[in-house]
Amino acid sequence: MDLYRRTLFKILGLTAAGSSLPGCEREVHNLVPYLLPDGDIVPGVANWYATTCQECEAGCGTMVRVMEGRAKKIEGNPTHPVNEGKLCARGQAALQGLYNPDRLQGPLRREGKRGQGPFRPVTWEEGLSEWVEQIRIHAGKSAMVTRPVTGTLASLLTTMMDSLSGRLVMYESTGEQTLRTANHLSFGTQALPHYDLANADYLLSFGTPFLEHWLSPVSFGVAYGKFRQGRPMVRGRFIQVEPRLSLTASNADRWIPLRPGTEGLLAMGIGQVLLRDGLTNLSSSHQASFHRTFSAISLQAISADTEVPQEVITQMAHELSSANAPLIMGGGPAAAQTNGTTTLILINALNVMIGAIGRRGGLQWMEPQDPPVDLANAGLAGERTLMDLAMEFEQGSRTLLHLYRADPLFTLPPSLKFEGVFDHAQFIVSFSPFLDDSTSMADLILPDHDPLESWGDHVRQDTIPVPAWSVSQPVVRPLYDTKPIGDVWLDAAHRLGGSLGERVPWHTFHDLLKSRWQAVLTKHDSPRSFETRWKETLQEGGLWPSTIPHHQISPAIPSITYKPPQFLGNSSDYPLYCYPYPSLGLHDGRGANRPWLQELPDPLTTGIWGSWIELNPTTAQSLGIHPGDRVRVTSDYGSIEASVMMFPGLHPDMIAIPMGQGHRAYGRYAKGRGVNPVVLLGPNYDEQSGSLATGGTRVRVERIKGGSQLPMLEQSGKNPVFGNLQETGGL
Amino acid sequence: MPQNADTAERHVVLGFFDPTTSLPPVLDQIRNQGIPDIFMEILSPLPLETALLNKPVRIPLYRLTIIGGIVGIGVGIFFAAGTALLFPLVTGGKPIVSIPVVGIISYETMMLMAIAVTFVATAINIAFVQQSGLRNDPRIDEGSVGLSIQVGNDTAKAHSISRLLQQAGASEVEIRTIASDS
Amino acid sequence: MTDRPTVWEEMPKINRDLLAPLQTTTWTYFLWVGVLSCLVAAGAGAWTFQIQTGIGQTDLHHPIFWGSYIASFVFWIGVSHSGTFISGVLRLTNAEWRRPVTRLAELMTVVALLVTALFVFYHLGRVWRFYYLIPYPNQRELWPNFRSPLMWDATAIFTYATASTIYIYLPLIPDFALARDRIHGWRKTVYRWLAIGWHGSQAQWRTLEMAIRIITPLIVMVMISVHSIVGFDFGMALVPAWHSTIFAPYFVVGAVHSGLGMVMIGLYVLRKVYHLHNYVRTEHFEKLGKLLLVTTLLLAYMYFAEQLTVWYGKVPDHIAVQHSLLYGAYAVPFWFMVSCIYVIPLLTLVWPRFRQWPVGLMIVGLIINIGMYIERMLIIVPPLAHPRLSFQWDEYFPSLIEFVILVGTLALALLLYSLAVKFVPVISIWEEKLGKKHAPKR
Amino acid sequence: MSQDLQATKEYSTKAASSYKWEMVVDLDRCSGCEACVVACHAENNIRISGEKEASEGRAINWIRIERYWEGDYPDVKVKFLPVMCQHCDDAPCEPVCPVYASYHTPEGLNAQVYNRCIGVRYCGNNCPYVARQFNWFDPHWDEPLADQLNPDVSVRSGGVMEKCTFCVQRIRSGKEVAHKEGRRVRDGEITPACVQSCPTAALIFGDRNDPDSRVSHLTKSRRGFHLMESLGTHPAVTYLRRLSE
Repeated sequence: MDLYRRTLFKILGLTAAGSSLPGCEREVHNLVPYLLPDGDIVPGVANWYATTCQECEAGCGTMVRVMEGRAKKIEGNPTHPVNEGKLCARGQAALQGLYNPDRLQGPLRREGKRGQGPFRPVTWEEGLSEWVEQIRIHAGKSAMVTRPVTGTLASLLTTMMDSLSGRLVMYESTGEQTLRTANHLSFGTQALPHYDLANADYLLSFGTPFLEHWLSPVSFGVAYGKFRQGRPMVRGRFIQVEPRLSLTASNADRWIPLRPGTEGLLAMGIGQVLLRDGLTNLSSSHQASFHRTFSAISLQAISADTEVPQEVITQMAHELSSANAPLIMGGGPAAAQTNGTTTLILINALNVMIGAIGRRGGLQWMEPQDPPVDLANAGLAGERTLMDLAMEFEQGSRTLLHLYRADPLFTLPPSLKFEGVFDHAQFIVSFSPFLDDSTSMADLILPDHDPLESWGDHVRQDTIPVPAWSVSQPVVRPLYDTKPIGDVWLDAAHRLGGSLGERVPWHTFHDLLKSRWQAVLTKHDSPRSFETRWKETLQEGGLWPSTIPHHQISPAIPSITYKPPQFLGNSSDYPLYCYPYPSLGLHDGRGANRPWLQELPDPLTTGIWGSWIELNPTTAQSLGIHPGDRVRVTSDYGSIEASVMMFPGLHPDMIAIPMGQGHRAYGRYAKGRGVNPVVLLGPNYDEQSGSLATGGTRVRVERIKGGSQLPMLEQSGKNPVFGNLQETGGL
Repeated sequence: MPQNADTAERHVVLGFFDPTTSLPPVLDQIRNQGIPDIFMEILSPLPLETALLNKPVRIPLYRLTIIGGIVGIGVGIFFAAGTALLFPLVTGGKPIVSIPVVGIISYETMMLMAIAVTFVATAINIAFVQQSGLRNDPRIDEGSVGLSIQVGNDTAKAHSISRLLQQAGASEVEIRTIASDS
Repeated sequence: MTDRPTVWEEMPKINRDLLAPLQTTTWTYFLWVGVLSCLVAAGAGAWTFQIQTGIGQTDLHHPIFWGSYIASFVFWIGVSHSGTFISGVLRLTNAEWRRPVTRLAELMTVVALLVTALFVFYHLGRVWRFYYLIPYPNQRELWPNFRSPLMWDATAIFTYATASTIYIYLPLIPDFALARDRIHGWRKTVYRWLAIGWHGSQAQWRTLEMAIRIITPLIVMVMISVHSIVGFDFGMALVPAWHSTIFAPYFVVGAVHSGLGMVMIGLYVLRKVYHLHNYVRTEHFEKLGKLLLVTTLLLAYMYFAEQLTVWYGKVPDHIAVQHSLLYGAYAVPFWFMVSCIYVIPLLTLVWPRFRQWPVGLMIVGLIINIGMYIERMLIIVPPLAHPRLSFQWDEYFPSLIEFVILVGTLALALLLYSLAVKFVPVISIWEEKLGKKHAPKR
Repeated sequence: MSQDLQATKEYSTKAASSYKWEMVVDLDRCSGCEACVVACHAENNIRISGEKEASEGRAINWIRIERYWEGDYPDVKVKFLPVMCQHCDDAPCEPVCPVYASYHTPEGLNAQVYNRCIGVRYCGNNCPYVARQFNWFDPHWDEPLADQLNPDVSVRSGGVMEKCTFCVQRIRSGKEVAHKEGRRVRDGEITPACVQSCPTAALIFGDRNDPDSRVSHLTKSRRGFHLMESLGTHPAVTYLRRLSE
């Protein structure tokens, strides 16, 4: 150990000398005296580079600390409007994507049967020419499934797929497709509003996991801090309604559990009370239609169905009306039912009733902006769209599949039969930097750089008060023989030649990026040269106006009828609702190859490095199940086995399972660990948005032989008693 | 008996007595031969209850013990207080020189030094003091009492003492001659 | 002179009897030593493995940072109190019956102390840096921190080890001389050195007796301080149920309790193996049995006082530990321990007839030692397993590596003792003779 | 005595100091999102324990979010308590170390000198906050994960105790900068990794000797309390009570 630091310095010093990175670096060769306390060590000098986090779609601005040519730490960019200098666990763990031991180190060609490997390293020339050859063979029959991308890369991919008459599908399992659909129907705009939590004084949230992964968790985190303690004399009050006490719910002043899928009904009840007691400030023209919509079901029936007492419903309505700046949000599990869109429309209508639209501390939209770079016009796809794609492959109208950082084989339930795409596709190319479950089915892998090695940009024009146009820059030299996906597509365009080559005359993605930004920067700020402005933009991490006018929305609340949620599986065979939820660290599974995130305790169960089944203790008792017992969870579509954790904050008719584990591939930390709960889910959709109702499957739980102690941070979890606080000063 | 003219010789007369024999009269006879108590020694397999010989004690052992103890206290104070003052690091809000600690450490080092010094003094006493130049005789431990008399290089005296012992009832008498500087 | 001729006449027989173990060795002895050596080798292998791979080979984990090694450390220190207590306290009180027992007990002291020191090394996370504990200034002119109870411990144990080695050696000098004259071969040379020219002169006897008289009270004081300081290791800590004033005296009494139990075993086994019935008589067992009864009652009284205070005070931190003992995760070992060290000794030793039965007393000694070992574990583990932040509550059970090391070390102790028996007369020959001389005729 | 040694002695022992580093944890802001945990791992080269060691209760966290359940369904409440080394002024862990691996700096930090530590683990027992973490084995990073390691922070070998340092390397470099510019460290200029990352700004760090620092103001808050105040350890971390109905 004593020598480790010295050798580290030595090694890093050498690599730094060869580094081509911008900025001057001072090499540090101090020998650190053996017995010197750490406080005495004079640290070396580090450089910080601004870039953009790409771990989720929020697009937080980051600063990467680079010493001796190695990225050391990622922190939030203090000036960035999304995250204001803060960063979540997943964003910080992006370093373990860069330095992941299981990264693909160069292009690979499949040798054996598809899906069984082995892969043979090939040169880029071999790989690219084979791929271009395949594009030619499958002319007009290309398709690409990618994680959601924005900005220049999105426009390049769109252009390319357009030119090849291909189909571009951006998919994200937690893409809140339902929310977008509901908002479109309610407010007539594609853009999501900015929920002005920081200035609200009362928050009623229907299931939104805004402190975990919903939309932009870091900006919500920042706002939540202000909501609670950021203003003198005002402390925001927060009510969360959902069947499982999530991390977000655990922060609420009051958690109101209800029967899964009845969030819309509860919203209807609250609206009913608001209307009944004349607590809305709706225009008289609206009154009638609202009355029609909200009085369809009696409060008594609502209370019985939701299991929320009438007086609680009334109380919530009165609290909403007496608050100065109440705010209502809906999403997460509330949207993950067959009636998700309806539920969210009802919630939106409640926001209209309390006058939250466009209000400070309410829902705000910014004036539509002319983005500096194209917004992707492909948009996000729901599961239905993927099913359409699968159909096209089955019919043979699509034969060439491209994958980019999307793992549909892992994130989609097998009951959706998406693996048919992999059976029918004649050739599969993946640009993913890891051998994930889907990429291991590929014929050719052309691995992308890590985001920390790449140029790029990110456009964010909703859910925050001002638009954020962020840039990413390489902060370290590429570790391996990988190529950025943009370069690869441009190369392909030139190889394919013809009009395509003319449409994209750039040779590298960096050139393309700069040319896009040249247009913007010269437009926004003329006097100085582009190069100066570009460098400043890179230093700052992007471009964002300080303020922007609000866009006035006139809500169009459609007259809707409440639909009860539909569940797959009858209640006698399958008595329990199944709720798979994205894990805080691993999210939908993409974090599973980062040891930091595997070792990051789930905040509520404190489980690490594995999967578990959460059961309400009373339910467990009635089933004769004890903590740590192994159980089998079965639905009509599949079954999984895992150990049980007691979870007092769970609706007794429900089980919850974290997502993110159960990979068949994806590197040493993820492979074969835990179970993937999506195998339980049946093809149950919210028809309006076309997204999968992940909460719409029923299951049964039975105890099986065995049982093992789950790795947990909480040691007392090994005892059947739950921890209680002692001497913490009345915490 | 080998004789060596180059070195001075000493004669030791050793008589073995039955333990029931009363020794004081014998000792008196030897004293009358002009041999002082310091040249006599009684060997026994057990400590005898009464001191039959009158020999001066140079330094009482307990005094050395006390000196050792005092030195030990000094060592303890140095360890517990001195070393802390040499590099005064604060730990847990405790004083640099904590009196109870000094007490505990000094107590232990005091005991250590006292016992060690006592032991060393004892060992030196046993090993070197008043050596008669005789090895232990196994017969003593078999149940007899030995009386040894150093007579210097006076061979005639040795023989007369030897006779005297035989007359006094010694079961066996030996005269041993030892090269004094060997 | 009031000597009884019989004592003097018996001397050749006493010499023969008591030196016999040194002179004759049976094949069973070699077998025994062979088996022990294998166990020791296994323990050494396990320790090597632990050093190579890390202290994590134990089942220790936070917040239970101390476990079986420290428990064994405390246990063996306790065993070491047998010799000092019996020969020291009984010598001070002039209890004549001590004579055949002292040497055997003192030998236990020395062996137990050697073993005790080993446990400190097993326990260290970086044992290869053990010398940081030695009081000398390092490169940065920093000495060890004597404010740490562990340094008190180190000082005290060093003192105790030195003192008890001296204390067993001094009365051995005449016996070494005896052996020197009667045993041949390489051992003769060693005995010659160790006998430092002893020839039984009155001057030597006087010096020796004086030295023993001076050292005896000192070593009793050291003994009490040593186990008090071991108790302080726990008492000084803020850990719930450790932070208690009774720990120092409780540890001293507990040590004597297990030490006496161990002497009972040793006495019985040695008497049986070396046919020492003439020297170790039922009378000795009975006396030891009475002492054991006293320590049982004393220890039970202290334990009760300790637990009663916790129970009545109802401080949540402490009560959590007590609950885990009385009816929680540690209830089974706790009640087993209570039976072993309090109930069984009390119910048996109160019967005068039982105290006449050496086999029974030996078994009680064994039970007490098993119980005391568990008691050491229960002193250390449950409080650590119940820190004030209940989020961190945990359990602990020694790992296989720990067991192998513990067994290997027990074997080492037995081996050292067995080897010592071949080198040192287990009954102090001259003291036995002296005792016979003083004893009234039957 | 060499100059270097002289400097060390002065640094570790000089009586009066111009800074006193303290932290405030606002439980009303803390959402339990654990961004601090990863930030700490990244900054301080905290080992990756892996599933086996983690299941043995040996995962190392310098800061952890303790979660306490209260009540039964449906009136269940959860309380989060971020616990890190409290840098007690009268730290129970410090005096028990026989080799001075743990000591108190004049700036109020509870320092742990890894190279001195021999792993007796007494300090770990004696910390009522269970803040001290032990390396039961040598750490291991699969290549090239070790490229991420922070060169300002030592990698701890097996057999060594470690714990939160308040990111002493950041304090040190912040002080260097201030010293070069001939001024005191400004409030908020030095942020430990956890404080820097905390989205809800539940963690606040600063100089208690500066009466205008945020930490100085917040510690006087009526919501303030110390963990296990009755033990008299005088922690440098002040918690602000979470408000509830």
